[in-house]
Amino acid sequence: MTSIPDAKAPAGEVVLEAIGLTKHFPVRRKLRDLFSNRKDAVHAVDDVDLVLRRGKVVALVGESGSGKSTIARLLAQLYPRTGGDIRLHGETTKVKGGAAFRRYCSQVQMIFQDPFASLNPTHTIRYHLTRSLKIHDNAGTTDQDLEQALTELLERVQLTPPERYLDKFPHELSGGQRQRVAIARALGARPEALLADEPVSMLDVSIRLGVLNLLRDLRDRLNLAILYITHDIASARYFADDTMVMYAGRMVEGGDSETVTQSPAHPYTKLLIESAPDPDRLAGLSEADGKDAGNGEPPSLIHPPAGCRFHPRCPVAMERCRTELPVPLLIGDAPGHWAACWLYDRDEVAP
Amino acid sequence: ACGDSPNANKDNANSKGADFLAIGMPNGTVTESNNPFLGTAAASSLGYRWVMYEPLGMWNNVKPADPAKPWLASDIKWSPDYKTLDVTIRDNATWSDGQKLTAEDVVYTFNLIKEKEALNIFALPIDQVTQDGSKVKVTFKSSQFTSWHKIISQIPIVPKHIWEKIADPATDPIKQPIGSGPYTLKSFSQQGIVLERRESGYWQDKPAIKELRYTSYADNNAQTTALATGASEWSFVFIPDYQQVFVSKDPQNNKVWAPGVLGIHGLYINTTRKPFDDPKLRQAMNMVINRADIFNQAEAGYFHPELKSVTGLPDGAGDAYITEAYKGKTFSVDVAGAKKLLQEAGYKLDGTTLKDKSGKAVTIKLSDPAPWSDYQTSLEIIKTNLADIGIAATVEKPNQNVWDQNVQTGDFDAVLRWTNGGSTPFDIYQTVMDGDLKKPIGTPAQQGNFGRFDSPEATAALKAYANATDDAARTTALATLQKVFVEQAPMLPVGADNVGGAYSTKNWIGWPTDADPYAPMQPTQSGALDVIMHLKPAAS
Amino acid sequence: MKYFLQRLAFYLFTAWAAITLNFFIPRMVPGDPVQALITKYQGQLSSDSIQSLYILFGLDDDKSLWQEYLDYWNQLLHGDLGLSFTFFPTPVSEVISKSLPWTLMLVGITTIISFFLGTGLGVLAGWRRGSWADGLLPVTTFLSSVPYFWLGIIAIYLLTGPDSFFPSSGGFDNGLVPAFDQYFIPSAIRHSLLPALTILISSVSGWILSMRNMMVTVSSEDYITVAHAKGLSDRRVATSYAARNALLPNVSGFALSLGFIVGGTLLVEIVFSYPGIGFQLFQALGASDYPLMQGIFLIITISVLVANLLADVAYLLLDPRTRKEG
Amino acid sequence: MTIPTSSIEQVIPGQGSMAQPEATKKAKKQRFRFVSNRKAATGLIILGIYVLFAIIGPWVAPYDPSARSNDLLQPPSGDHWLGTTHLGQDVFSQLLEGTRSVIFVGFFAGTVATVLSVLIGVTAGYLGGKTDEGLSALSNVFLVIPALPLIIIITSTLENAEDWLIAMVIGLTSWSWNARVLRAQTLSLRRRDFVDAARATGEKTWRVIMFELMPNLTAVIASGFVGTVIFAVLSEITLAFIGVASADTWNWGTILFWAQGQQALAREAWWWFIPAGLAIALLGTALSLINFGIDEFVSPRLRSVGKTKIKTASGNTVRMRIGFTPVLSQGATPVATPVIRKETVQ
Amino acid sequence: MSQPVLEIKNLNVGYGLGDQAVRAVRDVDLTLHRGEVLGLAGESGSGKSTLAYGMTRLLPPPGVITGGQVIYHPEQGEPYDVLGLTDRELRGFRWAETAIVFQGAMNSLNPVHKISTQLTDVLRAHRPEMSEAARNARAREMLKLVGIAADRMDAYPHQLSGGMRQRVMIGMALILQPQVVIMDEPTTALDVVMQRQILSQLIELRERLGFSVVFITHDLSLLVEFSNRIAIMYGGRIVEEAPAAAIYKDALHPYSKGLLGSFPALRGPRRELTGIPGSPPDLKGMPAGCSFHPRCPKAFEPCPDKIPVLTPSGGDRSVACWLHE
Ligand SMILES: Nc1ncnc2c1ncn2[C@@H]1O[C@H](COP(=O)(O)OP(=O)(O)OP(=O)(O)O)[C@@H](O)[C@H]1O
Ligand SMILES: Nc1ncnc2c1ncn2[C@@H]1O[C@H](COP(=O)(O)OP(=O)(O)OP(=O)(O)O)[C@@H](O)[C@H]1O
Ligand SMILES: [Mg+2]
Ligand SMILES: [Mg+2]
Repeated sequence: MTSIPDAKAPAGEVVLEAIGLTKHFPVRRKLRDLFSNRKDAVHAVDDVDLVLRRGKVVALVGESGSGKSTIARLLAQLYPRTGGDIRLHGETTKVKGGAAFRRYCSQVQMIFQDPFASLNPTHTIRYHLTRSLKIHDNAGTTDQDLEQALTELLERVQLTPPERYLDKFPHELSGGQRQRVAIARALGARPEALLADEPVSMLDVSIRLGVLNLLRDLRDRLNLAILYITHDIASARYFADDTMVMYAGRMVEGGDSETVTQSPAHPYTKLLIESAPDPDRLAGLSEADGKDAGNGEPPSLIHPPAGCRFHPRCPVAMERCRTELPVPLLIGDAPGHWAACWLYDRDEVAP
Repeated sequence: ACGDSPNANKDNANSKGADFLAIGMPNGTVTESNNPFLGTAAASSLGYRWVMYEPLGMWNNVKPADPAKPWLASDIKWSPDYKTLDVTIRDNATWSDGQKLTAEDVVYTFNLIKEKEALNIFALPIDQVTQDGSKVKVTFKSSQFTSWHKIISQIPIVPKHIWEKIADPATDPIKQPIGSGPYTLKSFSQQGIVLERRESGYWQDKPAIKELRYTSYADNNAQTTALATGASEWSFVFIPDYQQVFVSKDPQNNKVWAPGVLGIHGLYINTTRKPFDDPKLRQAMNMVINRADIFNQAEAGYFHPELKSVTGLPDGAGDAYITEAYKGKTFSVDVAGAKKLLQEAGYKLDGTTLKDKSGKAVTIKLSDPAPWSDYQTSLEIIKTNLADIGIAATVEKPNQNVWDQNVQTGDFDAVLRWTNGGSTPFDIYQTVMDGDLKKPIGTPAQQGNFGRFDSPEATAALKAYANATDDAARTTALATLQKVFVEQAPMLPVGADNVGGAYSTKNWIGWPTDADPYAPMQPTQSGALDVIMHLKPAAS
Repeated sequence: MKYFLQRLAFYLFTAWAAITLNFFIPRMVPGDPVQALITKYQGQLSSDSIQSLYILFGLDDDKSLWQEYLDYWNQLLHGDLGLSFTFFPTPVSEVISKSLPWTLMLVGITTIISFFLGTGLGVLAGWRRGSWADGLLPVTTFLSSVPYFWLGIIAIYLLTGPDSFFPSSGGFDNGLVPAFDQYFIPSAIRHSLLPALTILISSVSGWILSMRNMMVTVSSEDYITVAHAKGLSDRRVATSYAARNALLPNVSGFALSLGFIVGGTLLVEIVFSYPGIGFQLFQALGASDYPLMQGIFLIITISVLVANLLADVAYLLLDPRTRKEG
Repeated sequence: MTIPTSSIEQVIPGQGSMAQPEATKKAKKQRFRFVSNRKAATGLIILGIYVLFAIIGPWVAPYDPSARSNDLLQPPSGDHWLGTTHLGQDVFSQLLEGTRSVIFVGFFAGTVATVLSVLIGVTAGYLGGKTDEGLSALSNVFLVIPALPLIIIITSTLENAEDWLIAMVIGLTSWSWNARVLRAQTLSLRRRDFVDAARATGEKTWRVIMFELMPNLTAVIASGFVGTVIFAVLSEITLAFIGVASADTWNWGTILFWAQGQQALAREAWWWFIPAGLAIALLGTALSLINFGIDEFVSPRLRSVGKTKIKTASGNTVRMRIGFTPVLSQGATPVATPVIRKETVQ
Repeated sequence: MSQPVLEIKNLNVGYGLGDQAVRAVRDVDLTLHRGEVLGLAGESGSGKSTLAYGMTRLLPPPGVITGGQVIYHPEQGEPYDVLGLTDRELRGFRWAETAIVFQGAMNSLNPVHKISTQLTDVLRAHRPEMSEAARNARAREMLKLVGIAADRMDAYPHQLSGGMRQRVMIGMALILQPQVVIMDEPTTALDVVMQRQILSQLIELRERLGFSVVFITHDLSLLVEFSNRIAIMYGGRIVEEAPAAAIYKDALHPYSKGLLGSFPALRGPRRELTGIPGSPPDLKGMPAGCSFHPRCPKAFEPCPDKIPVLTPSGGDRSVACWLHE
C-alpha cells in the first residue's frame, strides 16, 4: 500500500499547489433537525491534492456536481476553504480581499464556463480589458500604452483586427469571441496560472476547437500553468498533459492524459469512458457495450457513502470498499498513474 | 319571524317622516357614550343629551341679556354680586325610570361638579351647596355674572340614585341613561342614535315628535348632501352657497337661520412683532378689511354673520351691550382713510409697498390650518384687502396641531381665530385683551390673549366688569373695554359666531326665526330641547 | 427549525418595531389632545374646560416619555388599549371592534373580489394575447391611475340623490341598528355598493396587469408547450398549467394587499363616510388621539403580519417546491 | 404600494433573448429600443409635456392662481379656459402652477426612495450574512407599517409642510418594497458569473457593486423609481386633498381640496373638480406606461408581438398563439423534387 | 424500413412577419421512415429546433410556417397533411401520433403537479373512456418501462433527479404508443453516464415498440452512434443526408466534414482536428448562394451565386453542394 508520491518528473516549476483541499457548504437546517445536534454540510470537495506547473495543462474531469468548479473557485480564492492548503510558489496563501487578494489574482486567473454570463452585458469589451489591465498595473501610464496593451491582448487571443472588437458589447459577439474576450481579460493580469472552468462546454462544437487551440497556444507561448476543467474526457485527452478524475468530491484517478483515457484504472473512470459517445462503437471498432454498470444515481454529498464514494454504483465493489476510504495507489502501467481504488491494493490482489 | 329584531319596526326608515325628526351633525363616527358631562360623548357632540337630561333653566343665546326661562327650576334667583344662587326645583318632574326628581338630585349634581375636577368643565368656583326642601342654594367663591348662563342652562341635572352607584362618573359611558327629559334612548349605532318619546311622566306636555333620529355624518359634505336630499332635517353645518346647494333643492321648506351670538371671529395680530405693535397700523388694517366680502364669499352669506359695529359685537345679540360712544358706529372699507392714517403715523406708501417708519416694507404672514376652508377664504380676502394699503400678506397653512401651538406660544404674525362666547361681551374681550391671560412669547397661553396684547387699562376693566355688583359699574367698565378694543385694534373682528342651523319645514314647523327668536337654532345647544318642544307637524 | 425560529424572530421583531414606532411617532406631533379638542369645536367649547379635560384624560401629571412607553407596554400586555380621547370615555378596543367589521366587510370582500376578478381577466388577457382582451389594458391602466377619492366623489355626485338606489354616505340606513336581519343586511349591502365599486375599479387593474404579465411569462415556459404537445384541451392548458403557475407570485401580493386592507382605505371611507377603521384613524389623527392611533396601528400591524404568515402558508400549499422533505 | 408587474427572475437585460449571438448592426438600435417601445414612447411624451409645464407652467399661466377676481365660480370661457373658483381664481392657472409641485414632489420622493432602496437593497443582497439580515429586517418593518397613514402622521408633525419636506417624508417611507425587489435581484445577479469574474479579476467590492451590479439593475431601479413617483404623486395629492399637507404652493390636491371643501360638484362647478383629477390620472397613466415599457424592455416575452393577427394564403385571419403555429400557405400538391427555388440571391 | 411515416415537403418556417421576418428553416425536405432513428445535426442556430417545432406546429409566436407540407402516414388509413389539420384534429393528433421530448426535462414538467397527474392527463385527454384506475395502471406501467419505481408516481418533479425527470418524459412520450417520437437535445443537460443510460434505454424501447425517432443534437459523435440516418443542417437548410456510418466515414459536404473534424476522439489514434473557421451565419444577412461558402475551404466559382439543392448522390444519400453536383 503505497501512497502517492510526487512521482511527476519535475517538468516545470510548480506554480500552484493544493494539498488536502476541502470545502463543505453548510446546509440550512430544517425543522426536524432541531432535536438532533447534527450540522449538515455539502461535502463538495474533500481532501484534494493538485499541482499546477508552468507550461503544463492539468485536466480535471468528472460528472456534473462532482466538485470541479468548487476546486477552481477555491484555487481562485473566491471561496474560503474549509480545510487544506493552497500554496502559490510554495507559500501558503489565504486571502480574502484587499491588496493581498489582488496580488494573488495577478498570478492566478480564472475563466468561467459560460462566456455569456461571465461578461457584464452592460460594459464594452474595452471596459472589461481596461479594468483587468489597470487593476494589475499593466496598463502603462499613458493612453497610448493602454491602447497598445489592449491591442496586444486582443491579438493574443486572435481577435483581429482589435479595433473591430474593442467597442462592442458582449452580446454583439459570438460565443467563441466572447470566450476569447474572457481569456484576454484573464491574460490582462499577466497570470502564471489559468483556471479554466469548462471554458468550452457552452460553445458550439465547431467553435470549441478554436478556443482550446488558443489555450494550448497560450500555454506554449506564455508558459502558463493551466487547470482545464471539463466533463468531456475526450477533450482532456486531446488537450491536457495530465488528467485527474473526480467523483463526488474526491479525486479517484490521475495520471498523464493518454494513460488515463486509454487504460483507465478506476471503475468510475471506466464507466465514464464507456459512456462517452463514441462513433466508432457503431462501426464495431470497440468492444460490445456490456450492461452498463453505473446504473444508479450519484450519491448525496450531504451524507456521502462511507468508504469509497463510488461503491454503491461500482460493479466490482468489495466489502472493504463499503467501510474503508481508498487511498491513492499507483497502478504501475505508466509513471504517475494512480487510482484511489482498493482493486489496486496489492494486499487485496495477492491472496 | 323577526319580531325581536331591533329593526323590526323600521320599515319606514325612508318613508314619510311624520313620526320622527332626523337631526344630523357632521361629526364623523360616534361611539356609544351618553355621559352628559363629557363633551366627547356622543350625547354631547350630537346634542341629544339635552333631550334626555335637562338644565335648571333655558338661556337663549340669541337674546343673551334676557333672563333664563325656568325649566327644572321653577324659580331662579341670583344675588346682586352673583355669588349666591337660589333655585326652587319644580316638584312634578320625574326620571325616566319613574323616580321623582328632587332638590337632592340637584345638590348631588352640583356637588359632583365641585368634587370631580374632571367634570367641572366650566371651572366653576363652587363654594357650598345646600338644600332646603325643594330649594337649593349654591354659593360661589367669586362673582358669576359672566358665567351664570352656564350654571343655569348648561349643567345637566343627573339622578342621584343612579349616579352615586357609578364608580367613576368621569369615565363611565352611561350606556343606560336615565334622565328627566322628554326622550329616552332607544337604540344606538355608530352612525345613528334613535331616541323615543317618553309617553308618560314628563313634567310638561309631551313634545309632538315621537322619535328623534340623530345621525353623525362623516363631514360637512356628507351632512350637506343629506340636508339637500332631505335625509337630514336639521343640522348645524357650514354650507358653501347654501342657496344653491341646499335651499334651492326645496325652496318651500329648506331654510337656514343663523343668528349671531356673543362670540366672534377675528384676525388676532401679534402685538409684540414690529411693526404691528403700532396701534395705528392695526387700525389702518382694520379699516380696509372687507367684511361684506368675507361674509358673502367665505361664509356663504350666512355662517358667520357680518359684524357691523366697530365694537366687534354682533347685531342682535350684541345690541344691548354697545355703549353710547359707539352706538351706530359701523365698519366700512375706507382705503383712503387708512392711507391717510398711515401717512400721519409716519408710514410711507412706496408704489404698492408700504414702508414702516424705519423704511422696511411691511409684510405679514396670515396663518390658519388648511382644512378650515372658510377661514382660508377669509384670509385670501384679507390678503387682497391689505394689499390695498401696500401690505404684502402671505397665507400660510400649517397643519392644525402646529397652528395650535404657534397660536398659543405667540409664534405668528396674524391668525384668524375665534373668541370664547358667553352671555355678555366679557368673554369676547377677555379672550382678546386680558392681561392676566397674557404669557411671554414661547410659553403657551391657553386661555386667550394670543396676540400678547398689553393693556393694563383693559385688564382692569375686565376685572371690574366681572366683579361689579351693579349695572352702572358694568357699563363703565364695558365702555373702557370697547374704547381700547376700537382704538388699539388688538384683533380685527371679521364675523360673529352663530347658533344657527339649516332645517326643513317639510315635516315639522314651529322653528325659531328672526321674528320669533325664542331659542338658539343649533341642535347641540341646550336650547335645542326648547326648539323640539315647539315643533308641530306640518299640515300637509 | 432555524428557519422557523428566524421567521418567528422576524415577526416578533417587526411587531415590536412597529408598535414602538407607533408609540413614538404620534407623540412627535405638536399640540395635544385637549388643545385639538378645543380647536375642533372652534369656540363651541369654552377654554375654561381646558383644565378639566387635562384631568379627565389623565394628562395632568408629567410622566417621562420613557415611563409612558413602559406603561404602554404594560397596558398592552394586559390587553388594555386605553381610552380613546376623541370618544372619551369609550375604550379604544370598543371603538375598534365597532369599526373593524365594516372595513373588513367592505374592503376585505372587495379586495378578494378584485383579486379574483383581476386574476381571472388577467389570465384571459395573458392567454389570449392579441385578442379583444388586450383592449382591457389601456382602460385598466387609466382607471388604476385615477385617485380613489376623486372617482368616489364623482360617483357620489352622479349616482346618488334623493331618489337614487345608491345612498351617498354611511354604512347603513339611519335609524337602523346593526343586526343580522332582513332590514339591516340589505341596507348595509346597498350602502357598500358604491364604495366597493370604486375600490374595485381602481384596484382590479393592478391584478389584471400583474396576472397578465405572469401569464405571458409562464406561457412561454417549456411545460406549456409540452402541455400543448400532449394535445390537452386549451382550457386545461390555460388553467391547470399556465394559470396555476402564474398565480404563485401573485399570492404574496394578494396577502400583502390583504394586510393593507385596514390601512389602505382611509380615503374611500372618508369620501363615503363609511364607518370603518380607516375613517376612525383619520379622526384620531385630527384629534391627536394617541391611544386610538396606537390601537389602530396595532391592528394594522397585526393584520399585515398575519397576512404575511398566511402568504407563507399559502405558498407552502400551492408550490410543492417549497414543501421540502428529506 | 406598487404591485410589481413583472416577476423578479427575469429582469436582467442582455439575458434570455440575447443569449444567441445577434447581428452586430442591431447593436446600436438596442440602445434606443426602449424608446421605440410604443407604450414607453407614449408615456414619455406625456410625461415630457408635464415636465415642460412644471418648468414653464407658472410663467405661462394666464393669471396668478391665487388672485381673486370678480368672476366668481364661472364656467369655462375664453377668459378662463377652465372656469373660476368661488373666489374668482382661474382654475387653469392653478392647474398649470400646480404641475410644478406635483412633478417636483414625485421626482424628489422617487429619487429619495430609489437612493435608499438601492443602498439598502443592493448592499443587503450583495453582502449577505448579518448585514443582509439586519437590512432585510429593516425593510420588512417599513413594509409592514402602512405607508399612507404613516406619511399623514409624520407630515402633521411638520412645522411647515413644504414640498421638499413632504417629498422627503414620502421618500423615506416608501423605499422598502423596491429595496426588497432589488435585494432579490442582486442576490440572483450575485450568483452570476460576471460578478465572480470581476472579483477574480481583482476588483474592489465597491467597484463590483457600483460598476458591475448597478448597471444591470438599471431597469429594475428605473421601474422602482417610476413606481415610487406614482405613489408619491398620489400621496401628495391625497395629503393636500385631506388638508394635512398644506404649504402655500398650489398642487392638484390643493385644487381638489378647495373644490371639495366648497362642494364644487354640488354647485355644479364640474370645471373646478374634474380637470385636476384627470390631470392626475393622465400623469399616472403616463408613468404606468413607462413602467410597462421598462417591463417589456427587460422581459422581452412581455413585448407584444409586433403583429398578432396574420392572413393566411387562403385569406383567413389567424391569431398568433402559443401551441398552434399559424400556417400561412400549404403546398397543395406534394413537390417531389424541389428544383427551382423562389429565392436565389438576396 | 423504407416505408415513410412522416414526410416533410418543402417546409419553410420563419419568425416574425414583414421586414422583421427571419427565415429559420428553408425549403426542407426530409422523410422519416418507419422504425428508424433519424439524426438531425448542425451547429447552434442552424434551425434544428425550429424544424422540429415547426412540423408539429408548436413553434411559439412569432414563429410562422410560411409554406410546405408535413405528410403523416398513419398505420392505417390515408396519409394526411399535419399542417392542414384543424385545432381539434391537431390536438387529437398530437402525442397520439407524434410525441416530443424536449431538452430540459425540468422545464418540460409542470413543477406544481405530481408526475402522476402529468402522466394521466394525457390519457384523460386522448382516452376519455379509460377509467381512473386504468389510467393509473398505465402510468405506472410506463414508469416501470423507463426504469422508475412506481412508488415515485406521487412525486413532484423537483423531487426527482435530472435523469429521472428525463425518463419520466420519455415514459410520457410513449404512453400513447405514438408512431413518431421527436427528441430535441434530450440529454444535453445530463452528464455522459446518464446520457448513455437513457439513450440505450430508448433504443431498446424502440426496438420493442417500433416507433420512429427524430433525434436532434449537435453532438455528432453521439448521433453517429445512435442513429440510422443523419441529416445535417446549416443555415436553415439540410446540406447533407446519409446513413450514419456513411457520414462518419466519408462526409461529402465540407460542412459535415468540418463538424466531424471538430471533436476529439476518445479512442484510437489522436487524429488531427481541423475545426471550421469563421462563425455561423446570421439568418438575417444570409450570404448569397451557398450559405456556407464564406467558411468553406473548398468554395469555388458557383458557390457565392447559386444555392445548391439537395441532390441524391448515390447510396441512399444526398448532398447540397456544388462540389458534388
Ligand atoms: N455555494 C454553494 N452552496 C452549497 N452547495 C454548493 C455551492 N456550490 C456548489 N455546491 C455543491 O457542491 C457540489 C459540487 O459543485 P460544483 O459546482 O463544484 O460541481 P461541478 O463539478 O463543477 O459540476 P458541473 O459540471 O455541473 O459544473 C454540488 O453538489 C453543488 O450542489
Ligand atoms: N423568436 C425568434 N425570433 C427570431 N429569430 C429566432 C427566434 N427563435 C429562434 N430564432 C432564430 O432561428 C434560428 C434557428 O433557431 P433554432 O432554435 O431552431 O436552432 P437550433 O438548431 O435548434 O439551435 P440549438 O442547437 O442552439 O438549439 C436561430 O438562428 C435563431 O436565432
Ligand atoms: Mg462546474
Ligand atoms: Mg435547439
